[in-house]
Amino acid sequence: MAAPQVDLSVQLAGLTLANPVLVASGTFGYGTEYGELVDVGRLGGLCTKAVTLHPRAGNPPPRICETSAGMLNAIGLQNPGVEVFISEKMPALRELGVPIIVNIAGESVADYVALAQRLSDCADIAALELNLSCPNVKRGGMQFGIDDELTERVVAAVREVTRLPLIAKLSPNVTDIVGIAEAARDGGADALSLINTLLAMSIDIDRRQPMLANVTGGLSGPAIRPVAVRMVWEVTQAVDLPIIGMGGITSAADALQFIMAGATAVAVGTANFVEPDVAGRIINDLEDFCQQAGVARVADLIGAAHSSSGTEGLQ
Amino acid sequence: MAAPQVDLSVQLAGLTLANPVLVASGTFGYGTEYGELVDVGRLGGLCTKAVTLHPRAGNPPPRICETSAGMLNAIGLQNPGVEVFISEKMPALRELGVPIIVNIAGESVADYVALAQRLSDCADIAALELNLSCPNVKRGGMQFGIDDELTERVVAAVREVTRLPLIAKLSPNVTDIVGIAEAARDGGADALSLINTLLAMSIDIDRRQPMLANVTGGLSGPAIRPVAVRMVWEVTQAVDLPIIGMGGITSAADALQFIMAGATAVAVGTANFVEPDVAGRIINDLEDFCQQAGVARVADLIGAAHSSSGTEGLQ
Amino acid sequence: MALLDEAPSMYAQTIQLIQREQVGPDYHLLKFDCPQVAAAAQPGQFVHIRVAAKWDPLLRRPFSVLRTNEAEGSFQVLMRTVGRGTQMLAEAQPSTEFDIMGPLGNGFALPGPEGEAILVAGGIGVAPLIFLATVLHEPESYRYARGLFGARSADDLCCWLEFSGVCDEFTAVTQDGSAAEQGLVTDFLAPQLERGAGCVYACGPALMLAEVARQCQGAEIPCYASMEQRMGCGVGACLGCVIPTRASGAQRYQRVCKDGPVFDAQIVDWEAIRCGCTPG
Amino acid sequence: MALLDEAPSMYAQTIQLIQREQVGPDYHLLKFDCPQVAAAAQPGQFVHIRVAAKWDPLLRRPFSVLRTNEAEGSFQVLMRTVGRGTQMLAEAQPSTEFDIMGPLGNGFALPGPEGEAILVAGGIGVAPLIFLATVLHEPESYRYARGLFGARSADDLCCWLEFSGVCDEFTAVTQDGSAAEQGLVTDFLAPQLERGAGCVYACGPALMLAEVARQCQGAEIPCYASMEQRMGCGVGACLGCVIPTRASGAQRYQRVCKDGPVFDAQIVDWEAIRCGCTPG
Ligand SMILES: Cc1cc2nc3c(=O)[nH]c(=O)nc-3n(C[C@H](O)[C@H](O)[C@H](O)COP(=O)(O)OP(=O)(O)OC[C@H]3O[C@@H](n4cnc5c(N)ncnc54)[C@H](O)[C@@H]3O)c2cc1C
Ligand SMILES: Cc1cc2nc3c(=O)[nH]c(=O)nc-3n(C[C@H](O)[C@H](O)[C@H](O)COP(=O)(O)OP(=O)(O)OC[C@H]3O[C@@H](n4cnc5c(N)ncnc54)[C@H](O)[C@@H]3O)c2cc1C
Ligand SMILES: Cc1cc2nc3c(=O)[nH]c(=O)nc-3n(C[C@H](O)[C@H](O)[C@H](O)COP(=O)(O)O)c2cc1C
Ligand SMILES: Cc1cc2nc3c(=O)[nH]c(=O)nc-3n(C[C@H](O)[C@H](O)[C@H](O)COP(=O)(O)O)c2cc1C
Ligand code: FES
Ligand code: FES
Repeated sequence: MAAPQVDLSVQLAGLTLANPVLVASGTFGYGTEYGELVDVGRLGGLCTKAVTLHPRAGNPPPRICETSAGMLNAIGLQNPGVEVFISEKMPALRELGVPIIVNIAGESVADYVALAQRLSDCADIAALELNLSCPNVKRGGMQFGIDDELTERVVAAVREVTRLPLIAKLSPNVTDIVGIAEAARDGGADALSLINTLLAMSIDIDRRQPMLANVTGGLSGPAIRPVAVRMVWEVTQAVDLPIIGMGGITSAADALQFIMAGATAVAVGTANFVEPDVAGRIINDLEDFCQQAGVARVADLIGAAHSSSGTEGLQ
Repeated sequence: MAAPQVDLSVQLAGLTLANPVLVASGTFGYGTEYGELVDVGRLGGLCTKAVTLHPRAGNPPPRICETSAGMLNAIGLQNPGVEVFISEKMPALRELGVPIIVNIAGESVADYVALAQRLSDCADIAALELNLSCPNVKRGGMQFGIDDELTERVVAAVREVTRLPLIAKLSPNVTDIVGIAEAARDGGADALSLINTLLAMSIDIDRRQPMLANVTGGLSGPAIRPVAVRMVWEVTQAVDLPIIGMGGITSAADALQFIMAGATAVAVGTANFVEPDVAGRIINDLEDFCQQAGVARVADLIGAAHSSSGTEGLQ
Repeated sequence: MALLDEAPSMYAQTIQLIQREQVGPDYHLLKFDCPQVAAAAQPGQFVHIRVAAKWDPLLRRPFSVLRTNEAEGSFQVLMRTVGRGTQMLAEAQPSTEFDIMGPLGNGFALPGPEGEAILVAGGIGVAPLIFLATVLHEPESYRYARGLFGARSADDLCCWLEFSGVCDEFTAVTQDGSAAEQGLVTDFLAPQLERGAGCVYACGPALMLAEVARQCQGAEIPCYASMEQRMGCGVGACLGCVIPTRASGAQRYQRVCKDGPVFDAQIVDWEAIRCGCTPG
Repeated sequence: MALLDEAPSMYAQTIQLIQREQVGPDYHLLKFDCPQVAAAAQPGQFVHIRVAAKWDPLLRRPFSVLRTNEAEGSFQVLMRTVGRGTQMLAEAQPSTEFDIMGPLGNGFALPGPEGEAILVAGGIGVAPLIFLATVLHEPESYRYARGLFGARSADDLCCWLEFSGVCDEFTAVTQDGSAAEQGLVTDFLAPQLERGAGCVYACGPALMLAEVARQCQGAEIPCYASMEQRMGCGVGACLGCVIPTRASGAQRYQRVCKDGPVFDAQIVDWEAIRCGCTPG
């Protein structure tokens, strides 16, 4: 008996992705760093490292350190700026043949608007991901993503100047993720990325100083997965926008948690550092899972865990 | 050469603790469950499972599940209520000969006040820990700890009715932990406990439903340590109250991260489940560390990582 | 010692795996060197094993004691490989050291002198019942024991020879008919109950236990069920492992690790359990 | 392939540890079976090893290639045990499989035909310099090589015989005087520089490298330093492993894994590095 064909494609913000597995911003460079170790063409999509209006040197080292089932980073948005990005990085990205989602970060609403305008002129960009949530820069970054008015304002301003699909990437470092997600929707976002890193730190007890020169950094990796799944779950219930779920994904089982919690697609971040072709493995295993479970379209699993209700307790 | 004596004692909210290592609320029952596996008398102190005004059945099972370097719990404050606590649990707790910190939880300000009043009449309670941060109950719990006005109000109301030292236990599920800490201080707290669990969830992909009957639960264990250290660090800089640091402590090295970040004492939680005598091991290793580092009093290490400033970056 | 919440003697120590034997596609017999548990463990009690020396996987894993050998100072568990922790144990080399806590839990109440015992095992639930049957088989604690053992397929009828060897009567059942009788083990219980019995002991999947309990209640024969739940501490401190019960009418949650794992089937709230509070 | 960010050939694969030899209290020589790295690796390049098959410890660990054996299809690393990952490797049994990526990084630029080479190693930094000296020792790429090797104590002068064996001249130094000359390796560099040299190669602690760079600048002799930094991806994607440089005047951060690990000492911002941006 030939295994039935599984339809892995998903629709997201007007895009059709061949499969729901992307690589997350900042963890896959500009698409070529892993060389031949990864068959990039198989990815559902690629989110670039954040691009800013002007070049940025980033934070001083040490910028990363390992923690239990996770890592901290405080890269500080090192990037060559949007002009160099367009002239030197986009040509290679274009050749990869997968949807390119450009992650943009600004210090002000005007920065985001200028970036969106500039990138709207550039061919072959599938969508913009507004990084409202970088915990590692002094100005801008997370400051937007923790305030619902600012979130709505920046998304709305960008919405006015571009026809590209807009994905708002939210910070988990908030009391009420649903409120922020609603603000992004009200501003006109077509989709949400959940979650960026958790603000965290580690101390080198021998040197009696923080492990990172930046003192704090963003926690990513398997450690944060349960927080991310919870946020996807909560937002799915309240906001009718497709979600790209991420945070600690290392396997198809992890990816399925996000999809069943309500994510339309997922992004693999930190795991790329450990296993460069992890996304390819996940795509294969997702297909196998669907085949074995008799699921014809992976899209049928989106939000699947919401249907059953919790057990009633005593009292 | 005889190793020099290390002074492990610390002062916290008017109490002198023989050493800075406590066991965290909800992870050590009422002090007797581990039987002879633990020499409870060596602990710096013991925080009881949360006590409520009336008995509570708690949440339906499954209540826990394992995650990467962590676990979720949604116990839902199962406890026999304050009267049974006083008549049946306090006698044994009293015998342990260590400071007993009673963790209290309410659904309203009036509940907290009534609990504090009742427990103030009971001998041999060293302090009250106000659980403003339980993520696993529908009413009360975290609702207090994510709102600074409510935090201040409940702490102030309890302050009026008791002379016991008051420790406010804060929720990490907030945008601005410093604001909440300031509110607790303004309400009259003598110390802060940081942190309770992170709101999180896991999905059973085979059953396509949440792993916990309660859907969401609190994430604890090594996974959350970097978030906890960061919060202790931030609060230390802004609020002049002693802090009991907790979240993922499994070793003296972990405990020292909290102490160097600014905590006066630490509490071991989830690790007790894996290694019942982990607190005893940490106390021994803390002493060794101090000896080897030539530190005469562990209290000298409180906040030690704040003195050195971060490296200056480019731009 | 009355203060210690009636803690029976339990030990936490680092012990050696001394023998590992594969006894089915997914099953291993593990033998550990541990005189304390060997001397103290009662049928139905369990050990809580830390599968990794480090903090990943984080939590301990509970396993019933299958048998003890006091002379040798060893005990065994029968383990089914289902996930990460059991996989690690299945691959452990003899002489590897593990941290264990045990024996934990209450164990089976031995039957009164009257009547025969019926032991109903489902799948891996056979482990504590083999221990119980072994004790009932000994001259000083002898009771006539009838064993019923059901499993999905022949592969899962693991250790059935060991089980039948210590029962006076024995019936095996597979769901797919790949060995012995075909059907559910509970299909074969009614005739046993009709013959009368002093007590029924059961261990297996929750739905099987619920059905055994229902039939026993109908037949008015006491029934003890050994329950499973995901565990944290294993000693009653975390309240993580509860099941719903209705002891003396009032509904409440009781701890599998401390108030169980063996429960009087009459007090278990089987309705609530059918709604899905068992580990997955 | 010009699109690939000038990626040199690198491989990711699962390979076997074929030999493990303890060569000092904290040091091990590890030999892996891997024809690709054996054929491709250049002195100064490194491999990025996943120490656990699971996700804990999470990140890979970088190690310089010590030597390759193309005929056998193997390569070696010299490893100092410092923390969790190296501890796990130090305990790994031959035939254990590891995921590796490599060879990574740029490697040392070979010296021009003029002048002798000075190789300055500090502690475990000797590893890539042994590889370099081995290549300089081969007839087809021969250069006269003077080796300087400093370490804390005799125990840390690990593999000094291997190093001296491939150098034409050799000086060893320990800080505590427990073997060879007493002092810092940099105390013995000045006379070497005075004799003139075509190029200096250095690997070791950051402060040692800073001092070597300072002296070489004074002597106007080119110097290449192999740098360390905590690494994420190992291939230039995460920007986690940077050090401060001032190439053509402008200050910026460059990646140790991709733009290095070998840097022209002139462009490294040693001032900033002295302030403490090296791994701890
Ligand atoms: C009192 C008791 C006695 C048991 N006796 C045996 C025995 O004799 N032989 C045997 O093979 N198994 C027994 N089990 C089940 C055994 O504990 C689980 O199969 C095992 O914990 C699975 O671990 P894992 O890492 O392979 O699975 P994973 O699914 O990776 O485990 C994840 C988490 O869920 C928990 N978990 C998963 N399945 C179960 C389960 N069925 N019951 C409780 N917790 C679970 C694990 O302990 C762990 O915390 C017993 C369980 C209990 C509660
Ligand atoms: C290019 C390069 C080449 C190296 N070559 C060798 C070699 O040939 N032999 C050798 O013994 N060591 C070498 N090192 C250092 C080696 O990578 C570390 O000692 C090792 O990663 C420590 O891992 P751990 O788990 O034992 O320590 P832990 O302290 O537990 O590691 C925690 C984290 O910090 C990182 N880390 C710790 N120390 C260092 C360090 N000195 N440099 C970079 N990252 C570090 C680890 O990779 C890990 O991510 C090299 C480092 C680099 C960057
Ligand atoms: C080294 C590193 C750099 C990152 N840079 C960015 C970035 O530039 N823009 C962004 O939106 N997110 C960035 N992130 C966040 C990731 O895209 C992702 O949201 C987060 O790491 C959680 O996923 P993970 O746990 O799978 O890594 C970065 C993460 C890491 C680890
Ligand atoms: C099973 C369990 C039950 C808990 N119950 C309580 C509680 O009743 N009151 C409370 O304030 N905190 C409770 N906590 C939170 C812990 O006291 C602690 O703040 C948290 O687990 C973080 O520490 P850890 O990572 O060391 O476990 C509980 C934690 C766990 C795991
Ligand atoms: S496992 Fe902790 S109470 Fe049972
Ligand atoms: S380790 Fe990722 S850029 Fe160097």
